[in-house]
Amino acid sequence: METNNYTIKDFKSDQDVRWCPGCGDHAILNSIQKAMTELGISPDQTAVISGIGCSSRFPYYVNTYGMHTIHGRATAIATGVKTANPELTVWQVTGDGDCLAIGGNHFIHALRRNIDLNIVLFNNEIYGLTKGQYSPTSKRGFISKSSPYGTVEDPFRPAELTFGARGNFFARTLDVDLKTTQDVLIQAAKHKGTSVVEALVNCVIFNNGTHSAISDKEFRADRTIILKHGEPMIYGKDRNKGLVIEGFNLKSITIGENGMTEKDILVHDAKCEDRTLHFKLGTMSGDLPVALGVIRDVEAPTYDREVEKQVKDVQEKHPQIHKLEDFLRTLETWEIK
Amino acid sequence: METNNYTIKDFKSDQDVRWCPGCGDHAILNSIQKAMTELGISPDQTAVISGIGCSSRFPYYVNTYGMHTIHGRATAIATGVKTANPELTVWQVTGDGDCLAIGGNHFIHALRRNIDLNIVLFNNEIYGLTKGQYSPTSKRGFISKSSPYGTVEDPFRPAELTFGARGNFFARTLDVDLKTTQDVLIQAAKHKGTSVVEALVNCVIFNNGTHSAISDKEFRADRTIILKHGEPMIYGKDRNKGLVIEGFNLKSITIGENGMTEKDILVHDAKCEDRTLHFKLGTMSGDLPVALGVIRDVEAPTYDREVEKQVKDVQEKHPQIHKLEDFLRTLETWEIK
Amino acid sequence: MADTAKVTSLEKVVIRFSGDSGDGMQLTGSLFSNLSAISGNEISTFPDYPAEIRAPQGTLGGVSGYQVHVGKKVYTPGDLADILIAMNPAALKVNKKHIKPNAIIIIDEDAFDESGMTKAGYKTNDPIAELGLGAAQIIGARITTMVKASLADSEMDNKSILRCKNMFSLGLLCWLFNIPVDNAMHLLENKFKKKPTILKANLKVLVDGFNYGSNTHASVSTYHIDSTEKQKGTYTDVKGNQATAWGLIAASEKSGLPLFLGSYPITPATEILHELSARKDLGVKTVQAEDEIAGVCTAIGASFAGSLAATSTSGPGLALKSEAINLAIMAELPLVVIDVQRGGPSTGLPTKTEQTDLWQAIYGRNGESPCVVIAASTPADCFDFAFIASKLAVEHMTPAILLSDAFIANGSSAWRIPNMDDYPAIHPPFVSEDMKSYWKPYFRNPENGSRYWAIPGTEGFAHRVGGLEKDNKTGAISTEPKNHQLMTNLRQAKIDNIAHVIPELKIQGNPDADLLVVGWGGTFGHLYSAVEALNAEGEKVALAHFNYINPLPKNTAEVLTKYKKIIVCELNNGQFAGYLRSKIDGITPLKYNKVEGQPFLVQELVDHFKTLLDD
Amino acid sequence: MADTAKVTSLEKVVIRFSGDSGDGMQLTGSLFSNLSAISGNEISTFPDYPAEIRAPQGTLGGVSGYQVHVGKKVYTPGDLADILIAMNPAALKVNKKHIKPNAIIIIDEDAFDESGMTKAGYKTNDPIAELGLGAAQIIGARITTMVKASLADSEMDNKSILRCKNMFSLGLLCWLFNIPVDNAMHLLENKFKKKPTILKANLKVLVDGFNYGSNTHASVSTYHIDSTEKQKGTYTDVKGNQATAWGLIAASEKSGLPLFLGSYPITPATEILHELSARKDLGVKTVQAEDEIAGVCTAIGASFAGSLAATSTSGPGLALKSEAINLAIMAELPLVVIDVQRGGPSTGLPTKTEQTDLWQAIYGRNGESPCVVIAASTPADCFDFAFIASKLAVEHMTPAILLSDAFIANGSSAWRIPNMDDYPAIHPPFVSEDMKSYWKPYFRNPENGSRYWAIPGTEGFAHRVGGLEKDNKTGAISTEPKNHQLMTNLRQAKIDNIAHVIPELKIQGNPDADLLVVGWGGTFGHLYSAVEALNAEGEKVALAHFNYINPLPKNTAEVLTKYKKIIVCELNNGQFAGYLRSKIDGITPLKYNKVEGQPFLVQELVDHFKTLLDD
Ligand SMILES: Cc1ncc(C[n+]2csc(CCOP(=O)(O)OP(=O)(O)O)c2C)c(N)n1
Ligand SMILES: Cc1ncc(C[n+]2csc(CCOP(=O)(O)OP(=O)(O)O)c2C)c(N)n1
Ligand code: SF4
Ligand code: SF4
Ligand SMILES: [Mg+2]
Ligand SMILES: [Mg+2]
Repeated sequence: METNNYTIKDFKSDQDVRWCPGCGDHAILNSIQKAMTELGISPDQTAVISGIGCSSRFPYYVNTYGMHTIHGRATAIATGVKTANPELTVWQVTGDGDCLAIGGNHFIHALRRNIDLNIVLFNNEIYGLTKGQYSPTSKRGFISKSSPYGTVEDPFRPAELTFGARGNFFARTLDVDLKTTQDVLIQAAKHKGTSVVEALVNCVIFNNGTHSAISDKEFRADRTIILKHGEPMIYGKDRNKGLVIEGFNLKSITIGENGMTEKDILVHDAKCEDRTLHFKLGTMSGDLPVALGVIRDVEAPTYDREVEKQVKDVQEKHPQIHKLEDFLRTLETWEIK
Repeated sequence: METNNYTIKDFKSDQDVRWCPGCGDHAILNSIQKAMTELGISPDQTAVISGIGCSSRFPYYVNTYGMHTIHGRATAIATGVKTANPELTVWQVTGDGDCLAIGGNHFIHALRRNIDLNIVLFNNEIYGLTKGQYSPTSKRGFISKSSPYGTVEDPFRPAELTFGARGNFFARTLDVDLKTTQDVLIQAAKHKGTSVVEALVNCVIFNNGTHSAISDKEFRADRTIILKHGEPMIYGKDRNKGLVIEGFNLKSITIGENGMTEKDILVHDAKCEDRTLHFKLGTMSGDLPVALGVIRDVEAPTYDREVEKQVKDVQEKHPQIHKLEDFLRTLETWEIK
Repeated sequence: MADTAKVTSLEKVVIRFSGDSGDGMQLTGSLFSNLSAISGNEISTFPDYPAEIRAPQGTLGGVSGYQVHVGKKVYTPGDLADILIAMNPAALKVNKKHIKPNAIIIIDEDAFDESGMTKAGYKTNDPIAELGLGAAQIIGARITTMVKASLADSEMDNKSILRCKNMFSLGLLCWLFNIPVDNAMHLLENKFKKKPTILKANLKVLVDGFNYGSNTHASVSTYHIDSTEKQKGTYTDVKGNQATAWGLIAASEKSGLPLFLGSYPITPATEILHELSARKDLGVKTVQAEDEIAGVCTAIGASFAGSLAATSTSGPGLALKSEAINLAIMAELPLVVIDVQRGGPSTGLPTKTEQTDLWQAIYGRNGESPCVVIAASTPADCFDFAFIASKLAVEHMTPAILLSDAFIANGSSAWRIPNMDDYPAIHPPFVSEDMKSYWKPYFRNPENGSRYWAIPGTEGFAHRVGGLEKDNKTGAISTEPKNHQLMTNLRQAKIDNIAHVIPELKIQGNPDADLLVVGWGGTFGHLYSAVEALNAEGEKVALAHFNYINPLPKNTAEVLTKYKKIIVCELNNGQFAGYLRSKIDGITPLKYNKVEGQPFLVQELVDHFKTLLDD
Repeated sequence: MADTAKVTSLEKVVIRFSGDSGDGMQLTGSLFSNLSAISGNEISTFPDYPAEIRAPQGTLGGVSGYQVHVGKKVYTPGDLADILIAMNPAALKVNKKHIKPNAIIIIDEDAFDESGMTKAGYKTNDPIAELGLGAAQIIGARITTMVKASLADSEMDNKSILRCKNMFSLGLLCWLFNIPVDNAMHLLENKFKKKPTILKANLKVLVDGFNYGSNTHASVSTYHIDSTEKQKGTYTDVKGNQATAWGLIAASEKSGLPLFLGSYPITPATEILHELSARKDLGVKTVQAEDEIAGVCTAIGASFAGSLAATSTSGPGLALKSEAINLAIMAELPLVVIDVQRGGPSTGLPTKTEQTDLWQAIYGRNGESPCVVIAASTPADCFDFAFIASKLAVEHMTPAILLSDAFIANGSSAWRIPNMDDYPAIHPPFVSEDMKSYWKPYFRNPENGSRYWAIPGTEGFAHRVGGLEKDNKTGAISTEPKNHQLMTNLRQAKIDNIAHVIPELKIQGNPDADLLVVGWGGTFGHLYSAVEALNAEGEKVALAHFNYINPLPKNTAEVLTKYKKIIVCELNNGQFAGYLRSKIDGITPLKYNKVEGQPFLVQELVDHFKTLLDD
């Protein structure tokens, strides 16, 4: 990490934060500002791009270069920013509607290209700004203003979609878990390539408690697991549960029961090229704990740097062509004297 | 299958087929017409929806109801057709550009919703109609008119994206393999829910031979495997190769070598709820054979029928409301006399 | 208003309810307007939601307002309020600019404590002086205290008790306007049928408020608001967006086509989706699509499959839908596109009103791509125009764009529940059995130039349509130059022909006017009120208000060229004026434009027109 | 043409090369036009690609054509050809409608065998009679036979040998037009530098063709085409799409901003993407995006990051981009949007030309959203207008839409490689160090109303922009009514101001005219030729051709109102005419419109104008 003299104040803008009191977005804002401080990259070298939604108001609150764009297009616009200037650190802030409904295509293409963006996906399973319609992450049967009798469609699971689109970095965190949030944000920022951090946030107004089955204090330790690269997958209030492989499936066991010891427990490998296990870890639910932390973190060539490299390579191969006129004179021409 | 008296002629329109001689699309057209004949559903109860691209000219050639729409939107339009009238059999014909570039978002959302469409994706790894630009399925480094120095991005793998978007039916076939094509098309049509058939087709003009490493007669048997539900995964010219599981990975073995027998070989289970193995099978390449046939075929509630069901349920719960006026009179009203 | 007689009769009055988001002022306002309507008044209301979804309590950002105009000849929610109910200091501050100088202001004195004053950012502790409200009549009441006392014996917790404050002010208003408190009680009984505890508490507080007025302020003048002779029937209060949704349902019933909506939420159009999603009882199918493009595309698919298909959106969404609308133009499929206009460009002012999508609706597509454009002008007539848009779309096999706006979409007025027998039939131009031998997709009805509709499932009519130009006879793809010209002309003629089936332009006000005011869409109430006011003052002013935009009524040129002085008034920079100029020779209209995200004020129009009449 | 003198001098001549897709007629045509240009002729060419990508050999669907107009005062590729080269019976049939009755037709007699005649669907075996070409002069040559003989000793296979047939016809034409065969040989040597076998064969066949002409047809009249005094310099043949791409590069160099293109392939705009993707040698970055929306959005992102950012598309793509263009309007970021118009609506006639996106470009966005709209008028001036669009976009911080069309995009003309010193500087309005203390995002240059540009990475200028309305001073989100009106006005004024920096409208032809012809964009060549032709006949006709559409040149009203009779000619249904009427009082222009996917014919214009002059 670069040494630096930035404090969190350098990343706070002068605008009042206008989210509802109790909205989960506040905590993520705070964590991103902390992560930015810790990363030590100048606010002037940082761009924060967002779409439209409650969460997408984000850029106004950080004192960096920023653009609050149009609904669903943040990924495409951020791709332009980063490709044009790979030196910039580019964050993208987006909601479950912004990113996965209208913005779905740009999202999967960014992942496929592996453009070096830090995408923070505020998933509250609702359209907050438009006052409460179901989103592509709302659970089947969810009742909302636009689904008064419950939805009849399955939600996307962001991890699954990310991997389906060849994503190389995926992490998950909870609004209420400040430490994990800050941790994964820093890792996401350091990752070269598209990183997706799914932040499970609460919308107190239109979808209060949607994540409480895992985020409430009383359940959290038993229903979530914080994955760390190189560490065994242990979790639980008493740190006595763990994950093991059974065939092509994952299973939760209790250490000490049925002869299980710590050694039987899987060690998390976020750097593994193959996505199979990440896929499974990213979609755990039901009897298995929901995975938090960095699930996958694999390096691969990034689009922005590859474009830059190709430009340089071609230029080196044509050292005689510097200006348009040089090029035009390589064409079939004739002289009028 | 319904008994029927249709012949392939009933599914041929009077329009001349205008694809280039040697284009892989011809074979798929033929197979779809054959599949339609075999399925025995009336051409009048069938709608074929396409976007724009060479492949998307398809509807003109089949004598059913059809709509040649706009680029990338076939999935959304087909969704409307099927939701409005679930009784219709709806085929969607699309190209790798139409479906996965501009149409990517509609594609993943159709899969998530599981609307009962038969999507046939003509994958020639090129934009044919616009005369040869790379597509989202072109391999990294591919040289085309719009990538004169080679692309710097990884392609989508349609199977992977399908599963990432929670798809429940995926099959793959080759233009040159008429039998498999017809087989998988019939299974796709019978599947309730979104089915994706990836047809690897050759564009003789702009991307000739892109699939020849697996489709050429001399290699095909050794470099592809035709998966069939309930059958062991055996392949090879001499039918002596097979797939086995090793950890979280698949491996190709030779029967008789290293003590391997037919019994060691995986039996294909296309109906397995969990996608892990389908994911791996769908993305095999390199040392492993490319999978043809139906890779996944799992039933789940379909969007179109669920919408219909919800409407019926609600209507049953409000037997007194038949017309708008009935409803309006349930509101807060007052009389002026 | 400053009369001292015991009961003053008023032709109309504007009342503004305001308080914190949690204070229930939207409900109070709508209950009051319904009560007035029951008494035979005309009503027009408009909500003024806070900018933020949940700003901290007591702050300026959290003030929620609801303006009600009741009486005779009421066409708008009113410019400035005669009466303001301000439940806290923030509400008073925010609404200062919305009231008349001599307004009556009812405040909850309890809320004006130090904490309340601080949250609202007052600098002194005399809010009246600080805001310069010297001319106003303040009716202060310790509402909070009284409500707490009133419900002290109830089992309710403090929070729930405080939620009843709004009923106290409703009671007070009933007294002030001589509305029988029984009527109000009756409304509440209906409203809270299923919540007896809440009902009981609300009734008690309501009556207490009423009694407080008659007891304590017995000497104060009260009012009676004039009522109009209204058509007999059952009435309800309707918002523009609801009326739009219901108009589509009506058209579905009249045409026999199932209704399908493909939509993506966007302010201020989302309620159309909400309303129709809830109407599964009437068989409506809705798809909340992944984006606007999918919204319109699912509708196009549903139309192809034989539904009455609609898509609802606002400006940015219409931009996204424009490519697909052209597919429906080319495939000649019926499609209703509803654009509830908001402040632009880009995301702009999403919750504010504007008429700046007119050009986009008329012109915003590639190629020569004419389609129907019509505009609704009041919350209630959104019903009729949604119906008409559907009728035109279906009978002429074309997209029809219906322009609404945030002002009429969110505003409400009383609406007589129509007898659907009074509405015209809608005849989908289905292919008929006898056509089977010769029919082709672009075979046309010689009368109106519409093609015929063969719905998938119809035996023997399998055919293909699409976005490429087609041969006018065979329906096959064609790039033949003359055919393209012909098809271009046929598509244009089909739309132009519609001028024969829509009503002619009518002049309101004084037909012999010195000034013709021209408007379109949601500004009707303001323009009409201004014209009426001037004519009442003896000026000669007329109004030509347009609901039919493309095509224009066929007598448009004839009517407009009669007047020497014409002024086109719009909530944009002159889009309709430009359109008229491009279509009609010999007029050089003046313009009155406002792009503030706000409706006109009747007064500003009256003032401006006067300067023109003085010329 | 029917003169019998030994060498006839011609002012200009139109030659149409046609044959099967595989016959290389595009190449032959372009070589011939370059040869003419080298001889000092003006040139204008237009390709006519077959509808299908690879139709069966010898069929009508597979005919590929290339029309060349060479000589003096050449402004279009010509209406009808004086000379047709038809390499097979299908080519003859397809091109019948493209030639003059008395044209010279050169045919490869070998191709007119039974198989060839059948594939082309002839009913008799006398093609000339069957097609009614009695008035034409047929020059038949057994080209296939002669080419085979000529290359009998080469090592080449039959297929490759046959590919050289086109060189035989080129040689024949060199003879017919007295073009030194050495010049042609020189061109070929350059072209096939890296393919010596092919070069050798081609040279041989070329010379054989030439000799065949001079030997066998020695008695036939040959021609000399007049040349013009051209500006000295190095010339190349340029297509509109190439010129557009290069104009952007020029602007990038002049502004010091790196060039970025975000695009999605679409006919007929794709070559701009191709050309710029290949220009990595000049540092250009291109993103082939996943769709049009991403194309424009990546460009907006790149613009925000400090690039000269462009996006290229055609009509349906422009529709898709309209929402995002509005973001650039609101955020006031420079953006060049290139729309190469094609036949619409919807997918329409993708390969054909039209001017039907004008309204969409001017009006097709939600809200009051003015931006620059300009149009190129020839293949070569696409360079200048791409440059100018960039300059206006950057210096005024606005999107600028450049309208091109399929006709000029695919057509070519000779182009003098410019000295970039002759082009004006482009000054991006960067923030300066001294602004740091007081600068806010919407702080404006008082002279032109443009805001200043602070590029990420610039220390001390971190700021936020976006699509929501912003306070004109602080740059914070604002819904304040007066502020919105002010910002709306400021955005409009910024665009209106551009009228001061663009050239005034100039009249060509006879300024004292009885008829003023008005046009815009890619119809220039045809309109100018028609006007010239009429003036040459002694009529008094003038031309006002527009490249600047929004804003209009500031003397537009002044110029237009001078003329009693005005006719606006467009390849649409009257979009520019409507726009002018909506803007300028006191004109009631006539209209001449054509929506056939084809350019005007000079002759039809001349004929039509004459009827007006006779009135
Ligand atoms: C083109 C367009 N379509 C629709 C909208 C309306 N809209 C704004 S935000 C939003 C969804 C917000 O949901 P999400 O992205 O989950 O953000 P949240 O508010 O929940 O943080 C919608 C539908 C818009 N502004 N623009
Ligand atoms: C809105 C829009 N954008 C772009 C195009 C141009 N276009 C037509 S087809 C196509 C891609 C075709 O590729 P694919 O879907 O793979 O079909 P193929 O021709 O290879 O069968 C493109 C870019 C268009 N017609 N419309
Ligand atoms: S509405 Fe929901 S998402 Fe939006 S600010 Fe409030 S709590 Fe947060
Ligand atoms: S261009 Fe390619 S994809 Fe298109 S028809 Fe020809 S061979 Fe098929
Ligand atoms: Mg959300
Ligand atoms: Mg393709």
